[in-house]
Amino acid sequence: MSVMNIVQAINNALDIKLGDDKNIVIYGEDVGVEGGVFRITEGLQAKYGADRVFDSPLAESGIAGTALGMAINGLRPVVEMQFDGFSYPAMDQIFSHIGRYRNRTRGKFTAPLVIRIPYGGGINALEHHSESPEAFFGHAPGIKVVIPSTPYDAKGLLIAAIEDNDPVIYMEPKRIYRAIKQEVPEEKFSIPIGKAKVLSPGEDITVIAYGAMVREVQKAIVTAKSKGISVELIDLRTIWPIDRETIAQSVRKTGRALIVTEAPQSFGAGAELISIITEEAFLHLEAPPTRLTGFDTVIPLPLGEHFYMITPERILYEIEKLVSY
Amino acid sequence: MSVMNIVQAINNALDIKLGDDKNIVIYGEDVGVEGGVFRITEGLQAKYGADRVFDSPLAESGIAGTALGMAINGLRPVVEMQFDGFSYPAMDQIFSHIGRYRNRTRGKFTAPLVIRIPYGGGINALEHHSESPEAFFGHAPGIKVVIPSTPYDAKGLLIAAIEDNDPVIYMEPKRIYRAIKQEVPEEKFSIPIGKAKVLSPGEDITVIAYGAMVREVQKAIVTAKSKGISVELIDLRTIWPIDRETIAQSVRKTGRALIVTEAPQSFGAGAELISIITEEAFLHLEAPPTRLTGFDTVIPLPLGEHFYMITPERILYEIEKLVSY
Amino acid sequence: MFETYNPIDDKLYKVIDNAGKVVLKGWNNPLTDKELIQAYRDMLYERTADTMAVNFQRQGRMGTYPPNLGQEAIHIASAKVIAKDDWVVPAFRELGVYLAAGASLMEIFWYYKGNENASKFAGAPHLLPISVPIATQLLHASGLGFSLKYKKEKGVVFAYVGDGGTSEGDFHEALNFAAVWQAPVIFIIQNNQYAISMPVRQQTRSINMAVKGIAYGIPSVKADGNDFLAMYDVLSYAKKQASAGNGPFLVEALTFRRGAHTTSDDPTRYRTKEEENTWLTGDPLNRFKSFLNKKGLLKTLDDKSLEEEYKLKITKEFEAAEAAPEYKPDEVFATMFEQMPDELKRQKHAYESYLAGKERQK
Amino acid sequence: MFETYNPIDDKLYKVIDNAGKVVLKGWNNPLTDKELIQAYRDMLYERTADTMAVNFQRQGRMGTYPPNLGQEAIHIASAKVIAKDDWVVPAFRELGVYLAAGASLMEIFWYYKGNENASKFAGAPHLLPISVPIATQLLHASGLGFSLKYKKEKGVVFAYVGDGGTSEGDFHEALNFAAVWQAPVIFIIQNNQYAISMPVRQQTRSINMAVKGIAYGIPSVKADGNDFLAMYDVLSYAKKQASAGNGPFLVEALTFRRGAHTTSDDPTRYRTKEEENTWLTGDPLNRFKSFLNKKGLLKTLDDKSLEEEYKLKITKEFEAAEAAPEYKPDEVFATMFEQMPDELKRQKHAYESYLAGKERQK
Ligand SMILES: Cc1ncc(C[n+]2csc(CCOP(=O)(O)OP(=O)(O)O)c2C)c(N)n1
Ligand SMILES: Cc1ncc(C[n+]2csc(CCOP(=O)(O)OP(=O)(O)O)c2C)c(N)n1
Ligand SMILES: [Mg+2]
Ligand SMILES: [Mg+2]
Repeated sequence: MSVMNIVQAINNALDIKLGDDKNIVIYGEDVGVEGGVFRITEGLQAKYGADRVFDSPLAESGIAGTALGMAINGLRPVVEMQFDGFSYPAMDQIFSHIGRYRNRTRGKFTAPLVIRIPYGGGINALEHHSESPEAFFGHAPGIKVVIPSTPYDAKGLLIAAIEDNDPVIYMEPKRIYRAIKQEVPEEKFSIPIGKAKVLSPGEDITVIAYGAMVREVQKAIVTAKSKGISVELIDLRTIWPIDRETIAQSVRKTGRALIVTEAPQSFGAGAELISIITEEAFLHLEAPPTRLTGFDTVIPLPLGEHFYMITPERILYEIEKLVSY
Repeated sequence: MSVMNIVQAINNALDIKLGDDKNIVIYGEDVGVEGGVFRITEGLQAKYGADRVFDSPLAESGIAGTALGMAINGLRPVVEMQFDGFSYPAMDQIFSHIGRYRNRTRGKFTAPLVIRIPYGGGINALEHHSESPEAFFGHAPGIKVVIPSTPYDAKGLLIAAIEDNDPVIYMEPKRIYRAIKQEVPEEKFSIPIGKAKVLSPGEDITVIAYGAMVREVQKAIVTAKSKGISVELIDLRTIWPIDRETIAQSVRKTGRALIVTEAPQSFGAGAELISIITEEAFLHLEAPPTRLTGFDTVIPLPLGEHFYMITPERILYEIEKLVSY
Repeated sequence: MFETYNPIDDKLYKVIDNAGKVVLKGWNNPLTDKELIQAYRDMLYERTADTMAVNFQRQGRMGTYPPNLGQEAIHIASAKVIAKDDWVVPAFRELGVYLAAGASLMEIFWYYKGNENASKFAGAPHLLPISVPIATQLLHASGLGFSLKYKKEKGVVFAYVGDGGTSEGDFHEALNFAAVWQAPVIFIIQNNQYAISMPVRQQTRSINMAVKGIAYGIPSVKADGNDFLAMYDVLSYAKKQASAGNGPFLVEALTFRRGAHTTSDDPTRYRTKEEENTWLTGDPLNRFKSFLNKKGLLKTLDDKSLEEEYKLKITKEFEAAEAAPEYKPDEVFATMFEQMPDELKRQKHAYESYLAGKERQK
Repeated sequence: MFETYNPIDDKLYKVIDNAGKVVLKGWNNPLTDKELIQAYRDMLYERTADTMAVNFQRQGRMGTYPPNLGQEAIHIASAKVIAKDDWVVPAFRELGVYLAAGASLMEIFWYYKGNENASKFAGAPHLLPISVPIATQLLHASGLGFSLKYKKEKGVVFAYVGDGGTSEGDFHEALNFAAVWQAPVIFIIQNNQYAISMPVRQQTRSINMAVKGIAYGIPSVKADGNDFLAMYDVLSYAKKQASAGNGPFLVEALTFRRGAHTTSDDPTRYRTKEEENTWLTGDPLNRFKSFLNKKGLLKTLDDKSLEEEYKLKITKEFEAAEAAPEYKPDEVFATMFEQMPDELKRQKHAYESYLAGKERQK
């Protein structure tokens, strides 16, 4: 065991897998000498050499598309999109090819690759550096999408993603990259993709969140508890495929659900989760499952960002509204 | 009045607007001499000249990005993505810029442009020619998304889209391009964006659809009626912003809702509509609002496509299940 | 010759003229008589199969199909240069190349009838499926090229794109990545003068397609794509270079799409018979045939009877495609993932319940 | 000179050497003494403002900021060539250009503090906002260029991109569209040797950046970006060409990013002091100052007191940015659309209700 933050946990997972498997290569903008703008890949080029950990030209469609080409011949690339907003140029390769190659060739060629994307707001960044594009990827067939919220999960999910024989988009809640420290086993372990986790059990309401929003919910829960409200918190962990069972069980018990995500509301994960809850727990619902999300607007520049980001106060407000519905 | 199919109605709308406004230019792959692979722009280059209606190089990001550049200086481009699957390379320009330019410059520069995209399956096409990407666009801030289901709406919505001072994605149900003929006024008229339409009133259940699925629902309704089920059919018409009011009123009345879309299920329009219904009509619900959608798979090649496409039989099956819930 | 070739001079590498006469000074024929005759036969086979495919489509027995007519020299020259270790990254108009890489005609027909199983290309481990989104496949080629170098595997990548495809961003990114990585990728631009209805002179203002390689430091040659011998020379050279670790190579193959863009297209809308006829005289089969005739190599070859033989064979392949197993509903789901996620199982199950119910109702 | 320039020869267009001596034979000084002095003052102003911006960021009074240090000659030469009718399409490292186009320093500071209102650039009707996604802005430039031609408006487009930006697909598509349309767009590649940590020799294997224009048939020149006089000449020529209807032009401006990529970056991680020092001798201000000195033009100019004057002015601008109106919650929604759709009204209303409730609770 050693205490790690999310950055360290990801770095550690990459380190372990690079050591494990010669077919793994890591590339992306500035991931080599620089170790990535967030230092996620720090030290890896020095340790494994510039033929396995290297900078790519500045071209995201290129990064994604070449990764598929490598994967077709047995490599297992783990590539980085430098920021969420710069994953959009890679969407055509992701949607049209990466998610489809196995199916298109009926299993002859596969795409065992991982695309890492630091995502989310709350870091006072320039435009395009605070996006939450998980719903886009969740809607595209053939792609798994995972988001950790703790160092432990960051490591376990990344190892699972790298070992998965299908493409995985691994989104990193950059806002809490260094905010949470936790004991994480030093050895290899993995967390199954597609399984949510009940972070804290409760009776009155289920709150579902992922990534950086988990921590905001946890803050809200403390106050809720002091007000006598017992909240069951589920960390979704996987955006697609969603763990219906864990959600269904919880909401069937609590009868109430709040979903907290920072992406724009319409066509977001909130909608998908409300639908799943409706499908799985309709007869148990005591209040409409509700979403607390970003607005259908551009996330504002730093001076206005706090108006957009979900706060523990807003979460609490919604929890109280729902519990008294 | 004259009888038109959807192709003719769109062509007619473009013709009227080109005549109206010198700032309108039309371009895209093969839209000039060829008149587009679906003949939507047929005759327009001959009538308005190659400086106003012209072929562009084969590059979709280029088409979208240059359209924004033109719009910034007062032109009103109406551009074409040749097929749904080829709109993905344009997503970065659409998501990162087109939907944001007004907000980014606080109204100094605007993006009054229209991107036309023939979409949807059921035409026995090669891969990438049968996609339904509306949810992607619906999730991106700053973009309106409309889909007509009849020649009349095709004309009225396109004129509204072109006259809108913000960017509109206008998706064309190519499967029914020539399948429906209807009396359409020859003069200019427009249909407000953001308004759904109750196509047929009913009491037992609300069915919401758009594009080519409307016709499939209509077929199902005939049988449903013969079985004594009264269906209220809503043509959504606008994917974002969704007309909550019309939907809410209907479902508050019927207590039951089925949403029919052909795109993959997860994170699709079905989820958004279920959420809206839950938000707006929870206490009136007599059954879980339900979605009948494409699978979370690639839409199959022609020989397997019929297993994927929604049929009137499947719609009827869901209607009956819901009504007897 | 190729060592000093500079695409900016806009010279066309060409071995024989339209009459089949060798016009390249100092040219040494690299192929045996047998190989030359086989190449001609292969071109004829491709053309016969292609023509029949168009007919099958017209009869409603196959879906939309992109004819190869007029581009056979590029394909068969590629075929002769591509070896077992090499990879092939198709666009969608390289019939002869797929066959050489080990695809069966049955699979090609099956694909255009509309079944993903066809793209397994059972006999062609290094053949990628057809790529519909233009130019996107070139990035796969660059990644493949990297992997060959990384794994120290023999073989180079042959990647195809059309003149229209050169306008896409992915074309640019792919050539740049391959160059930066010095990956063994041979990019072949089939410049057939059209992208659907768009003539190449409107697609770009570069003096030719080969100069585009300069932007990446990639050696490039413009060659006569209707001249089998020219194509064979340049592709052999490119392969030698790529194999030797000298990085990617770009070939512009100047040709003409004699047929429609696809069976859904009507070229009379956008080009004249006159223009089409100009290119007719340079038809790759006729030219090569004249060359072979001058060498006295075609004495024993009778096109007519060969075609008959081929037609029989091709018909068999088509019949095999028609007899191929029916599409099963579970195939929609089966190969999306190695292990089917619960969510897909759920959707599949719901659909199968529906189908079973329907079955019971009957 | 430029008429016969061929980027493939890889010659650097340069007027003065590092010591400020004119090294270009036959060069005719196109500017008056007054203009020359003003240019120097403008470079000094840009540098002073830029240095102060970095400090404001360090003090936590501004967000992440990309320093311009070392690239001022490109900006001020652009500034001198750009006229009222011209459009400016920024990347994000062209401070002097924005100011010349009519932006105020206050707005620039305000932007980097994080308020969209800044990007209105009230005094600069033809200045586009800063473009964060690399190279995407070039397509806007090509579209703008088209619009100028279409509307028969005077003016040309000045569009900026970095060396790293040349790898993006949008770079390729933008240059191709502009060329095909023969749109009046001047593409300026600020080749400052780095894209964050990536040295340009790893970004591409082309012999230089200017040859990339060949792929589109765009005339291109590689010029010394640290030489104000060279930049002035080439941009003037490019503008003349574009204005005359001769289509786009590409300028590679060879320079060096002397500072960090942004205030979040630490260049010592990926480059040596030695390398930095090599470029120090070619610093654009020093070089130009030496040139002016040789001409005896700087006698009356005292850098120190000028800087003091500028600092006062710049501080005022920064204070104005700090005093700018507070961000209001409704600004999050207000300019998303011309008319706010009901759905947004609903979301805004819900949020405002929440805020009002919170207010009441206090
Ligand atoms: C990304 C993308 N955009 C548009 C299309 C539609 N389309 C299919 S083929 C074609 C023209 C291709 O021209 P070219 O590259 O010259 O190849 P050719 O058809 O001449 O072999 C177009 C526009 C596509 N398949 N992919
Ligand atoms: C599409 C995109 N990808 C990645 C980034 C992150 N990023 C910001 S600046 C930069 C490097 C740009 O280098 P260059 O084009 O040479 O410009 P310079 O910073 O040197 O002025 C990168 C990778 C981005 N802004 N946009
Ligand atoms: Mg072509
Ligand atoms: Mg740079």
